[in-house]
Amino acid sequence: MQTAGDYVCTVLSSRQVLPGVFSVEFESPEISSVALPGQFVQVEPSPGVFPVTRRPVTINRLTESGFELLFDVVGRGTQLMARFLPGDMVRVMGPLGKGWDVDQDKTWLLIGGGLGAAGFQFLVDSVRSSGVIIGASGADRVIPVQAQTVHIVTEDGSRGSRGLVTALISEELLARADSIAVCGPVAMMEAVWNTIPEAHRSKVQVSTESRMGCGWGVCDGCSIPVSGGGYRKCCVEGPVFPGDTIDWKRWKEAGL
Amino acid sequence: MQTAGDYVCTVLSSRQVLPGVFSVEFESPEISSVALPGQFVQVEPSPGVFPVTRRPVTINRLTESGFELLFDVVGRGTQLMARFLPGDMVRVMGPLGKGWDVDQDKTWLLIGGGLGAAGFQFLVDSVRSSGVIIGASGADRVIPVQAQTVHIVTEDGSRGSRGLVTALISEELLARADSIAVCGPVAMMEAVWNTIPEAHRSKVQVSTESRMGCGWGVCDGCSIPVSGGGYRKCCVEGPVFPGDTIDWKRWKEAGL
Amino acid sequence: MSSPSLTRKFWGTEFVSPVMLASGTSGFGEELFKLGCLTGAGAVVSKAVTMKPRSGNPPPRLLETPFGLLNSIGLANPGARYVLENILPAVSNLPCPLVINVAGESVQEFADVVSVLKESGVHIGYEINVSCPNVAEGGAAFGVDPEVVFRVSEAVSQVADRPFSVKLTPNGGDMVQAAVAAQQGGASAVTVCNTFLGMMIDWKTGKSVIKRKVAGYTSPALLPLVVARVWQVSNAVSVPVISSGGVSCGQDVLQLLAAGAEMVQVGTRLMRRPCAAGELLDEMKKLTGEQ
Amino acid sequence: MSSPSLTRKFWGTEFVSPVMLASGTSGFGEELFKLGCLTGAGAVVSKAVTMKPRSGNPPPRLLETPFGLLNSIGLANPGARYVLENILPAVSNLPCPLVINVAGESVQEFADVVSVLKESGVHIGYEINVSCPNVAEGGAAFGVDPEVVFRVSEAVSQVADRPFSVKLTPNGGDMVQAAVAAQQGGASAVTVCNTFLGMMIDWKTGKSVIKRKVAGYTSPALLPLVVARVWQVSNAVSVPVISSGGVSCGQDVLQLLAAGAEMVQVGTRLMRRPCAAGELLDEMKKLTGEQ
Ligand SMILES: Cc1cc2nc3c(=O)[nH]c(=O)nc-3n(C[C@H](O)[C@H](O)[C@H](O)COP(=O)(O)OP(=O)(O)OC[C@H]3O[C@@H](n4cnc5c(N)ncnc54)[C@H](O)[C@@H]3O)c2cc1C
Ligand SMILES: Cc1cc2nc3c(=O)[nH]c(=O)nc-3n(C[C@H](O)[C@H](O)[C@H](O)COP(=O)(O)OP(=O)(O)OC[C@H]3O[C@@H](n4cnc5c(N)ncnc54)[C@H](O)[C@@H]3O)c2cc1C
Ligand SMILES: Cc1cc2nc3c(=O)[nH]c(=O)nc-3n(C[C@H](O)[C@H](O)[C@H](O)COP(=O)(O)O)c2cc1C
Ligand SMILES: Cc1cc2nc3c(=O)[nH]c(=O)nc-3n(C[C@H](O)[C@H](O)[C@H](O)COP(=O)(O)O)c2cc1C
Ligand code: FES
Ligand code: FES
Repeated sequence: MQTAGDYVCTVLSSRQVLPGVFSVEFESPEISSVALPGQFVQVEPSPGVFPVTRRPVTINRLTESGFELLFDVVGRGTQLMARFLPGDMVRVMGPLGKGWDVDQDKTWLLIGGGLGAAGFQFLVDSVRSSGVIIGASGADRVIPVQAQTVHIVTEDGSRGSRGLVTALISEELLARADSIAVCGPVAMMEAVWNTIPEAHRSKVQVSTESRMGCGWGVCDGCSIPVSGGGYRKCCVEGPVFPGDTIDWKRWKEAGL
Repeated sequence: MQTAGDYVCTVLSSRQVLPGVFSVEFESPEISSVALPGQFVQVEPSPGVFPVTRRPVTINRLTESGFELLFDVVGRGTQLMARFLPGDMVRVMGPLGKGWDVDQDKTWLLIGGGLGAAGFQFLVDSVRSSGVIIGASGADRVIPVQAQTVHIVTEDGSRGSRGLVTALISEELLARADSIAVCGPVAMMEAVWNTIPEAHRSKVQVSTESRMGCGWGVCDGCSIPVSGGGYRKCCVEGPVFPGDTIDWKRWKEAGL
Repeated sequence: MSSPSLTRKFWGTEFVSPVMLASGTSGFGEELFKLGCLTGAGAVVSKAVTMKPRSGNPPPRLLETPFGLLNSIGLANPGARYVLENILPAVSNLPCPLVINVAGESVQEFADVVSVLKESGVHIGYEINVSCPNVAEGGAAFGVDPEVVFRVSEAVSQVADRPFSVKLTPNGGDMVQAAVAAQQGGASAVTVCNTFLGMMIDWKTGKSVIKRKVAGYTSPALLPLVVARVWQVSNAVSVPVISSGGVSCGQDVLQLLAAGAEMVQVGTRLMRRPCAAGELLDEMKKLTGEQ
Repeated sequence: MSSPSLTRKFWGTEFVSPVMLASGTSGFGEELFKLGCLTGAGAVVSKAVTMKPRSGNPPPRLLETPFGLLNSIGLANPGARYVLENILPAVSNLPCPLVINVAGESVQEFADVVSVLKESGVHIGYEINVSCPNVAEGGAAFGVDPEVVFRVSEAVSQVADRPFSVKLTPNGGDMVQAAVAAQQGGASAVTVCNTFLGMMIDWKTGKSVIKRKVAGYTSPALLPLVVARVWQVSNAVSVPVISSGGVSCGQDVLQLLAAGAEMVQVGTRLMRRPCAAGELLDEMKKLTGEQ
């Protein structure tokens, strides 16, 4: 089932939602009509030939005639993307990858660290959720997610409770969820994994990140180390994997 | 005597004077206060690193607070330069090279072919001139020069007389001039040289063009073949040379 | 020179264009076929196939530089037998010919892979990747020593039932001599060339982000290096030269054809433009006026 | 790794910065001195000097490509004696040390040039350019054969009264072995490396615009190739490594220092920015926090 395509999409809006974090809306009925939560797109950050690869960004939510991305400015590519203006025509390939294994009958607990929560809105809009835990370094890094129950925790205590996401994970929350979505930096995801008791681990799905060449499965560049040895391709076998698929130790060693 | 410097100059105006030919005025008292007719500047066509060299352009005339360039859009560099807007800050090195050997007591005849006449205004404004001959393929390629006597000739006859510049060169015009300035494509300059009788050739100065690396004499890239063998550097020993310095045959073979 | 014709017969097969999709940048063609991106592709060259499955190098395997890409994939592939039994049958319906890129750690391994794969009728030929380290003989790349290139080429030609190209390395040795040796060993073409050795170091840590430290570097800015090598090699051998490296627009392809290439591969550009084959062909037709 | 100090003592001389201006891109330093562009320059490396005057290659000698520059200067220079008598006295007042780049067509010529130039006290050392063709022995570049590199290095060390670096070629052969050979022959440093062979063809005419066809290619996009070679060579020799190639910003210099270079040359960037030495130094200070 190949539903992805390479489209020239019109930018509908662009705004800074947090310092250095941008929301860009693209018009694309083609992509939004087939996209699933947790899938991503590959964006051409510039015309011309440099940089030589695209930039992978998760679909944060569907909009009336397309979809919205939420991204942090970290380097050259995202700097260029932060300058997209309404009316710009941008080449976007998508939707790509395997998103959250969604079953409408299940209740989800979402746990996001930093920009890992970019992409949660689409999942919240698509499933029943019992809670969303959002962690960030400070108030100015808390990704906005509209949901019934949102728990916010910041390292400096500037918004919500002070601490790390793991502090908010309780047996009660875990028990109420049939599925648990985790997304954030590797160290945060591993900490969450380690905090969750064995009994609940089979519910856990994690969304991974890896440096990508293509994004559509041809270059073998985006490997994620998996339990029992070997690798899976983040771009087509992921980015979402069952939590127990990941070899946390080798993945941390890998770096990004 | 090194008077050149590398300056960040403000663009004061930019306009298209003929189809594909642009006039750009820069503010630069530093350059205009020391520039001599026939000298050129090295312009950075873009920020960043590509293209890796600058673009050499002759100073067409001095203005109140700077100087004006007149250039044809032929490739990537000049395409970028055609997009300069008033207020842009552009790095310009100059004035560079040895211009026309000017003696205010002499009377000049100027012969320009195509864009070769870009640069004549500065000379006309600086010396006594008995006439300016401007040749072009057609009316839309005739470089504007303000002078007392301007003879225009076009290949298609769309402005002035029909034909080549050589047709306008007469013993009378040559005899009235103490110095003769020639600038244009190599083939045009050679034809002019061949048309001028031996007796007048010592008056002739020609302005040359060569692909440049630096423009300030360090890379040995801009060699012009000279009579008797060997080369001279267009950028520092030229671009203006006495006509008899040039080895026309080897120069034509060289191509640009 | 008159405009080069863009369709061609190569290795006895009709190609709709001289553009081949380079090894390692288009899998076995299946994904790009599904994306509708094989239009205009003369052929697909598969990722490298070795005898045994290889899981490849530890991540990160890719590192973008300001003007190019470093890759350290490590010949990740499921092994010749798996390719024969599971992958080739699945790509038998590609709209363009398939060439299989073959790698090995010993002269024998190249021949062994070809022996296994020749049971399939799906591919039209092989590309022998002699840029990999010759583990059996000290670890330098096979391709740097013309004598070893000759032996690899000869070993493959003894078992191959289809044409093959030897893909040379630009990292040391004399590429022209290596090309001549490949031809003498029986190669039906040479590919010029594999990636240039490159590296990027984080000055703050003093370390290479890529675990193997050095990697294969590609960039559109390398085109002049490839043009020079294609020109040198095509003046020295009589077999066709397939260029590989540096292509980012139709004019680049025309330049490589003018330099002596018979076929022109495009790789890294596919990371930005998976449908590059068709785009390049359109650009070329516009430039040459061919319909 | 702590921030590298930017001033240094090299060859017994104090350098205000690790940045050297590469051979062929700053003459003998005079023009840049007059332009006020030697601020921040650790040293100037002169254009190549040969025994006899050479008028150089037929024009065009330069050809810009979209992402780089091809040069085919052909070692144009007025010859060692003229340099000794007329140029060196004129540049005795440079604000930074001068290194003289030496080229030759035979092993003997390198030694001869050094013998002539050592009468001057102006320069602090030599850079021996073994990328030029060994005319006396068949025309391949001296640098591709470690044995020949050893002989050149030995011949120079027998006459040189000052330190010298051997500037290696990346075009064929094994650069690491060549570096080791240069050190064994007595070189006080190695320069990694000269330009990569490149070419550009006009597809409409099928011809190279540059008469010698192949030329030396430089581009900021080649940085990863130079980083890899500096890292390999600096791990194999004990003499200091001077890098040459690919620098366009301060971070590039820091990366090359982290890769093992003791000094870092900048060349092509000077065509855009004659005052690049000072600019690079400022950028580095900003990045490392050094005052
Ligand atoms: C499947 C997927 C989904 C993602 N979704 C989001 C999102 O919704 N919001 C968001 O802010 N970020 C997201 N990221 C991370 C985002 O792709 C990087 O921040 C971005 O590529 C950085 O590009 P740059 O040029 O600005 O940074 P640079 O650091 O200059 O990039 C250099 C190279 O490294 C790659 N790279 C750098 N960081 C990452 C990273 N974290 N993951 C993968 N490649 C990286 C770049 O793509 C580029 O090739 C996602 C990554 C993946 C793999
Ligand atoms: C001393 C001097 C003065 C000049 N004065 C003028 C002027 O007043 N008006 C004007 O229109 N043009 C002038 N030129 C020519 C002008 O420099 C070129 O048209 C320009 O460099 C083309 O750049 P491009 O990137 O647009 O073209 P491209 O063809 O894309 O350039 C490719 C490369 O070739 C070089 N190049 C191309 N054509 C020439 C040329 N004719 N001379 C030198 N280098 C060339 C470019 O600089 C660049 O490095 C002068 C040239 C010289 C040497
Ligand atoms: C991600 C990646 C993987 C590659 N894998 C292989 C491979 O398996 N075998 C091979 O011979 N070449 C491989 N190459 C080299 C390419 O086939 C090609 O020769 C090279 O990328 C130069 O072309 P380009 O400049 O168009 O990218 C790989 C290149 C890249 C970028
Ligand atoms: C125009 C030009 C002329 C050069 N002349 C010489 C030379 O005479 N001798 C030499 O050893 N290298 C010469 N080089 C090579 C440079 O010294 C330097 O090694 C190379 O340009 C790589 O550095 P870059 O990438 O910073 O330009 C020349 C390079 C250029 C661009
Ligand atoms: S990014 Fe190319 S296979 Fe995943
Ligand atoms: S352009 Fe460099 S010497 Fe003239």
